[in-house]
Amino acid sequence: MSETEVVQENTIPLLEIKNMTKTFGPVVALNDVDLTVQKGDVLGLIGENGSGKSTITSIAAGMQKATKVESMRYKGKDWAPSSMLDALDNCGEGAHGIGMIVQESGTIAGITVAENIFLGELDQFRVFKFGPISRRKLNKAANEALEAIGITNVRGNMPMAALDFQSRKLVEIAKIMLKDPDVIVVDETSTALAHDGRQILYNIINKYRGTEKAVIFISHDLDEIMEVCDTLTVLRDGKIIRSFKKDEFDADAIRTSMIGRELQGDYYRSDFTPSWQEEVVLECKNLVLGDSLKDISVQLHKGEILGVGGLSHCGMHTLGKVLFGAVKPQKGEVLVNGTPVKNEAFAMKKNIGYVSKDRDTESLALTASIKDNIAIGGMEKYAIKNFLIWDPSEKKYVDEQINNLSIKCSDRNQTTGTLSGGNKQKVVFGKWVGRGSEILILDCPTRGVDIGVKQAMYQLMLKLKEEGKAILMISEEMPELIGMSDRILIMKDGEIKKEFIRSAELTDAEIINYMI
Amino acid sequence: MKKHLAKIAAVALTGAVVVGTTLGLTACSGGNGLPNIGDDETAKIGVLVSDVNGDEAKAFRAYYENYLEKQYNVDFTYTEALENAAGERAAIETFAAQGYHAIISLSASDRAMQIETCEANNLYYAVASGMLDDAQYEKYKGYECFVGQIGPDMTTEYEAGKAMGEYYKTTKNVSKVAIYGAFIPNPMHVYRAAGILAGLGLTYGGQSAMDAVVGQIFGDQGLTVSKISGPVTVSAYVQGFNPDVTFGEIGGAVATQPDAFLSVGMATTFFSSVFAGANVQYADIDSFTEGNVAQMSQEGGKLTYLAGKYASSIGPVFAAVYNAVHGNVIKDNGNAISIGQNYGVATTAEAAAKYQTADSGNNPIINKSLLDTVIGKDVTFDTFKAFVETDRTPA
Amino acid sequence: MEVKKIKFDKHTVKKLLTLLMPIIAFGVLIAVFCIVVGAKGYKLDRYIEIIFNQGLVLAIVATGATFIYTLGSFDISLGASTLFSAAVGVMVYNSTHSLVVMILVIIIVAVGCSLLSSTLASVFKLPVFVTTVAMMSVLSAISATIITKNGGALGGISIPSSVVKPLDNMGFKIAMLVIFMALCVFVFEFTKVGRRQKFLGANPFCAKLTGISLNKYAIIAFVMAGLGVGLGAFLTLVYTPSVTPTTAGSLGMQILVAIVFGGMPISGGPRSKIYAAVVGGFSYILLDNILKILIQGNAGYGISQIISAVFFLALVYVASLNYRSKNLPR
Amino acid sequence: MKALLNKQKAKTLGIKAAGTLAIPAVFIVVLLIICAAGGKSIFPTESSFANFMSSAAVITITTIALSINLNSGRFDFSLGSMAVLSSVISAKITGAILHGGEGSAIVMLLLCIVFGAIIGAASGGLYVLLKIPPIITSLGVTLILEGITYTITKGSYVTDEVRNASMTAFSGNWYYSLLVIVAVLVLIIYLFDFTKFGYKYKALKEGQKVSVNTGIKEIPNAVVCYIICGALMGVVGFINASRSTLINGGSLNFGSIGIMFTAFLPMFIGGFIGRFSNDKLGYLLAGISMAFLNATFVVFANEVTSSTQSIINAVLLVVFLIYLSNEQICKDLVTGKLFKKWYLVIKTKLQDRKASKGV
Repeated sequence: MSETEVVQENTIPLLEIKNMTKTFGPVVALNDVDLTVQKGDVLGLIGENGSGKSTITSIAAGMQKATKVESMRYKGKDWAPSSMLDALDNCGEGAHGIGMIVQESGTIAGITVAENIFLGELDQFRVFKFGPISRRKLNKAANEALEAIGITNVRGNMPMAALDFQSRKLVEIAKIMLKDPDVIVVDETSTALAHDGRQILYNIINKYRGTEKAVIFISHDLDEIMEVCDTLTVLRDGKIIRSFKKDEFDADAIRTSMIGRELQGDYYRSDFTPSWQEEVVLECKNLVLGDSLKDISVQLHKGEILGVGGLSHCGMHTLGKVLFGAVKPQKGEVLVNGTPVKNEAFAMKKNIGYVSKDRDTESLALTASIKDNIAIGGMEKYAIKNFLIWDPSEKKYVDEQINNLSIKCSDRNQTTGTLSGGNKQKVVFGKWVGRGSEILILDCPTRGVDIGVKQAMYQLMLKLKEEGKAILMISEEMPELIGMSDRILIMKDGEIKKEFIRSAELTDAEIINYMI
Repeated sequence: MKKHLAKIAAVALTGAVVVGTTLGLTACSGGNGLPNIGDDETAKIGVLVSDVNGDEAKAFRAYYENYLEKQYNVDFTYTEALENAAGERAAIETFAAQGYHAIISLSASDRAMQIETCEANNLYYAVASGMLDDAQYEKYKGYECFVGQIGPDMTTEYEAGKAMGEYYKTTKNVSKVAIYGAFIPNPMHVYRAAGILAGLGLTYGGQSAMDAVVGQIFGDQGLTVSKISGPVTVSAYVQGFNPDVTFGEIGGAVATQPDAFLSVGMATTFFSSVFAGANVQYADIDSFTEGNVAQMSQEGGKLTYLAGKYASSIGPVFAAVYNAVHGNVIKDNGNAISIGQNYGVATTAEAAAKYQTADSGNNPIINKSLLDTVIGKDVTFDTFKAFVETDRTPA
Repeated sequence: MEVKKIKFDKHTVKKLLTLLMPIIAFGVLIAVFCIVVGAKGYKLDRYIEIIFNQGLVLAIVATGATFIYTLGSFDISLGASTLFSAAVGVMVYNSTHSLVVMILVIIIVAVGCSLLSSTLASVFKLPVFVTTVAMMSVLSAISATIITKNGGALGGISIPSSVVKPLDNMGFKIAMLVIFMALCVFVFEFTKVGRRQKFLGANPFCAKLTGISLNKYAIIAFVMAGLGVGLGAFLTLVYTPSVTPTTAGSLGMQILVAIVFGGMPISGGPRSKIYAAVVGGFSYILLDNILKILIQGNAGYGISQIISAVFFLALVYVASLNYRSKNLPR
Repeated sequence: MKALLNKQKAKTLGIKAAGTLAIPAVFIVVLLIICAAGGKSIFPTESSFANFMSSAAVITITTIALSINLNSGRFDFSLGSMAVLSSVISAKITGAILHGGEGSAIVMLLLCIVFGAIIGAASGGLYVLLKIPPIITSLGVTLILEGITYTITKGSYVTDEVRNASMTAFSGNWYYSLLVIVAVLVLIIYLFDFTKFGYKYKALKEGQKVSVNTGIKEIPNAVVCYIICGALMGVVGFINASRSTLINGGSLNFGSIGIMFTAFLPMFIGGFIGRFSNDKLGYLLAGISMAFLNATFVVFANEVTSSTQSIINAVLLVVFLIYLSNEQICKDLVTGKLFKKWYLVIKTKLQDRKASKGV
């Protein structure tokens, strides 16, 4: 901790946590952690999934309670917020508390923007004391709050559901900023934002830098966090491993302290030679679907890793679903080995596998066990006459996948919802790889997955490629597209703008030009 | 492992039940004949009821439990409201398992099954209301357990309706009536309605014979006003009880300004205040309860004709069963007894009040001293029949 | 397969309690029942037979319904379709005088009703529950009309009791229960169908993206429920060869109570248990009978119902201890 | 520019009004035509209009009560038993105090609301205490409330306490029912659309987890919902008692849940109308429509048996749901677009076949 204590000793740190522990049942999320946030600091928190970085900040921001803590002090006073609203509001002198922009959506789709912003503090809009609440006043205040951080295209009376993902995130930011918090926690927010949205966020962060306030910035993205933050703290397995100052920032060193060991072997592919076999296994012709797909034709070859990149709403996620037969295009067709794909079941029969971007709702049944989730995909493999299930052969099949992917779990009956992000994704892979999928459509396969698992995934993809399987990888992360793909298709507004062939010279900047 | 534990436990318990039941089956298959108890032993009688909260049902119950139980060495146990035939069978079998001697039935879902179940379980059986139809009676009259049926049969129901109709046609000289069919197609109510039409001298679908009219009402699931013709106009017909529509219908019926509203049942319970408000006299077939008597006597009450059972009318059926349990099974030429019991009728508040007061408290119409004349080892069918058929209208 | 020791820490005990609670309760109820019946000097063997008869139809229909509940939806029309198939069965017997035809027709009608609900719901994308509410009113209305029109003075329709008398014995009924249970357990635990249904209940979106068609499996679930209804309707006729408009009247709601009583989660999914209906159904009937013996008299009915409701809530509460969420459940 | 804006405003207002009134208007016009065709008046007497009004009140209020919890994913079987129990208790107390004298109706109405609210609070309290799915809690609560009612009434009809001039005056005059409807509607709209409670309710309904994380306390909100439901069902219990002049205290084994099923169709219709304006207004219009249907049933009582009535109700429910779930298809069907689509699909299929044959 000594690194961060360079600041003069007479200044009280903004936030000071001592010996905090948090457990979820048998899982230890935070183990006796200390954290100090100084005034003016933009502090980065980085660590693998389940390292505790979101947990500690969410406790400070009132989302949950610590299991045990020696002391938590904010501006020198004891700090135990009962809710997020409490953390924002109740700090003795006015509202200058801690605000957190959370990772998963913190807004409610069914109500208006204004209601979202002022949820929980509607008293100020009463027509008279104890009177009704004035919607006009409410909307006006919301518009002002949005304009204050530079958002002009979203209005208070809009239904939240009508906004895209980025705008919703921005509303959340406006909601937090309205309270003029002295500490803001930005938890994996930037991944949801496009260029203009990020700019709004960076503007706010820059305003805080060097003032009496502070920012805690949480991200997976090493490059971004190194650029934005002044200091950096690495967590692993619920413990603080090391803190870096700006001048100590070094990608390899940070990565090493994140996973606790040197990364053995390659991270991405080591070669830069594009390669695939002649045979086209999956192709689509002239797909049209609303604004998402405008005359899209793609060919995927045997033994190829085809990357599809773009901004979140460029249509690539829809493309993945259409290729799997889950969404019907208005025009055009999808062919697997020459036969049209009718629906998901047919696609599976033809050995196509699909890993959704939305893991928790589309790829896994969280309330079911690991066994249930893996077994459901591979019944053709072990069911007698593709109908009868014999318990021991099912278990054997599942255990094979668990071992092959080294899924960390107490046993195969563990509930999937209790696993970490990376292990959840391994379960998803187990489901699809285990059944012998020849064609894999992977939509953001490493989203929310920590580096260790990421590496394992990449190596697995490579192995599958070598076995002659075809992989279509949809991703929002440039490095992995460049690092893994034989070809990269860049989509924008439902169209393919550019195709790149694998090469050592390919850079982010070159690709991003076609995305925005 | 834990999952298996649950499965094993479930299988084990289910197995236990199955084995237990199979054992039970083998244990009870040997019959030991119908009961015959000594004088010092308590006669245990189970009473099957489908209605536990109607006025009539409660009056009957009070007579058995509050009066007869004190006078005789007998123990009555009522069932809960039996919903259907399955409930009736379970109830009879439960009484058997509890060592009861006889069943008196006031529940009519499936009489045939009731008799068969009693026969199989060695319980005496008697019907106190809603009798078997002719074919059923022919089939079961020779059953050993079947003591008999003593109460209003379907013809009685028809006659009760007919008497009501005649009263309004001849005595009250009505020219226009409305009819409330209560829970038609409930058979009892169908027969009463057919009777009312006959009493008013009306034909239904051009026919006037009881069976023909009844058959049509069942087919129509109610009365169709346009099929009625004859000297008296039926200006409206209402049935059922659904607050969302029935009160509208009754209101509409009252608006046709009938001289009287003739009901086959439940009229006081459902509509007394409507009739009072509209100033329409009405007739009902129910029982001589406080509420009904009040409607006949009090100011604003519009009930002008009431046919009904009095609580102690189920005395005789008790006597027959009590005798049977004590060894004197009264038979009519070797067959089960079948005696119809007519309704009591009151057209004045005084008459109704007599039925009610005479039948309440400690001195019911059929009291111990009357009943004693038909209880004993040597009571014959003829004595019994004469007793049941005696007119007991209160003086 | 490696053998794992069960550690009896707080967590495990809670889990075990959750899992075993319905079965423990069933065992306790059996014990209490035996004691009560014994203390009163009643015939236990006969009583057990009565309980079995009372619970049989409920257990069978509810076991079939478990397939629907596993998908996370429920069907409130099962009582009405039991009534309807039984009524049609009686009509058919009386015109054909063939037991076999009657049984076939009952099963076909029951499965048909079920299929109608499920296709209505799946083809037109209707909420299953509300569809079954509509089915319930239609089926009971039609049945009542059929029965009262043909029943005449008897108020009900019936087949000659001699037709089903030979089947009215414990051996046959137990066989029916065992066969149907075996079929359900087989489909539920040992086939792809059961696995897929549980998965659909757990997460329909994920199931869709795993190539599992909700419509197809909903239809299969409703067919299984229909089989249960058909068998239940037939056994209703075996028990009492007559049908009145009130036959199987409270069955619809009893199924819901029985399944929950037996430890089935109302949301379906992976924790669904095929034995829940049998355990819950018989527990419910046992409890009812115990209370009937202990509390007699007219006023007792209300009290008994309160007690059994409290028992029901307490049982579900204990069984849910392991699945407490921070937020209120919906 | 301003004129243009006003035009725009007028247009949206027009769409709103049309969407709001379309279904009830069409529904009622059809019913009126049916009545006219049968040569009958839908309100032949003054009392038939009073019946219509009280029927509308019962349906509307029940629908609102059902929707409050159902929209939040809380299924409640106990509505009917709440209505019965609150009215039984209130009738007994009113009868004991006033002996059917003047003011009985208003006293009983107030007591119904109070006891309904207390019962609702107990039910909601049980739910938040046990934290088991509300549908299961409501099963238990229904049985308990029925049991209590049965015990109080000994299973009989309660008649004497609700048969007096005061009650008859209430049910016989349509404006009393109207007054109750208006009061309930105003209060409910105020509570749900203009108070903090209402805003929080909506937020919890739409996003439970986020709302809770934001610091909204869902337990008091849920309990208040149950209290409101209870009070509303108390009102329903009162109106039912006044128009039927009796309360059936003998329902056991879920005999009381029937009233809930009658509220489904108006709830869906109301929800649909709510898209264009206020959903509570939608429930009212739907309630009025259903009351019109009942009035039509009354007019044709001799032609339409109660079995047919329940079948008609069920079919209407299914048909409306089919419309709701397949709105676009239905619209296309009406405008003929659907046939065009089919035609195109078939045409391209045929062409494809020809083409493939050609190869």
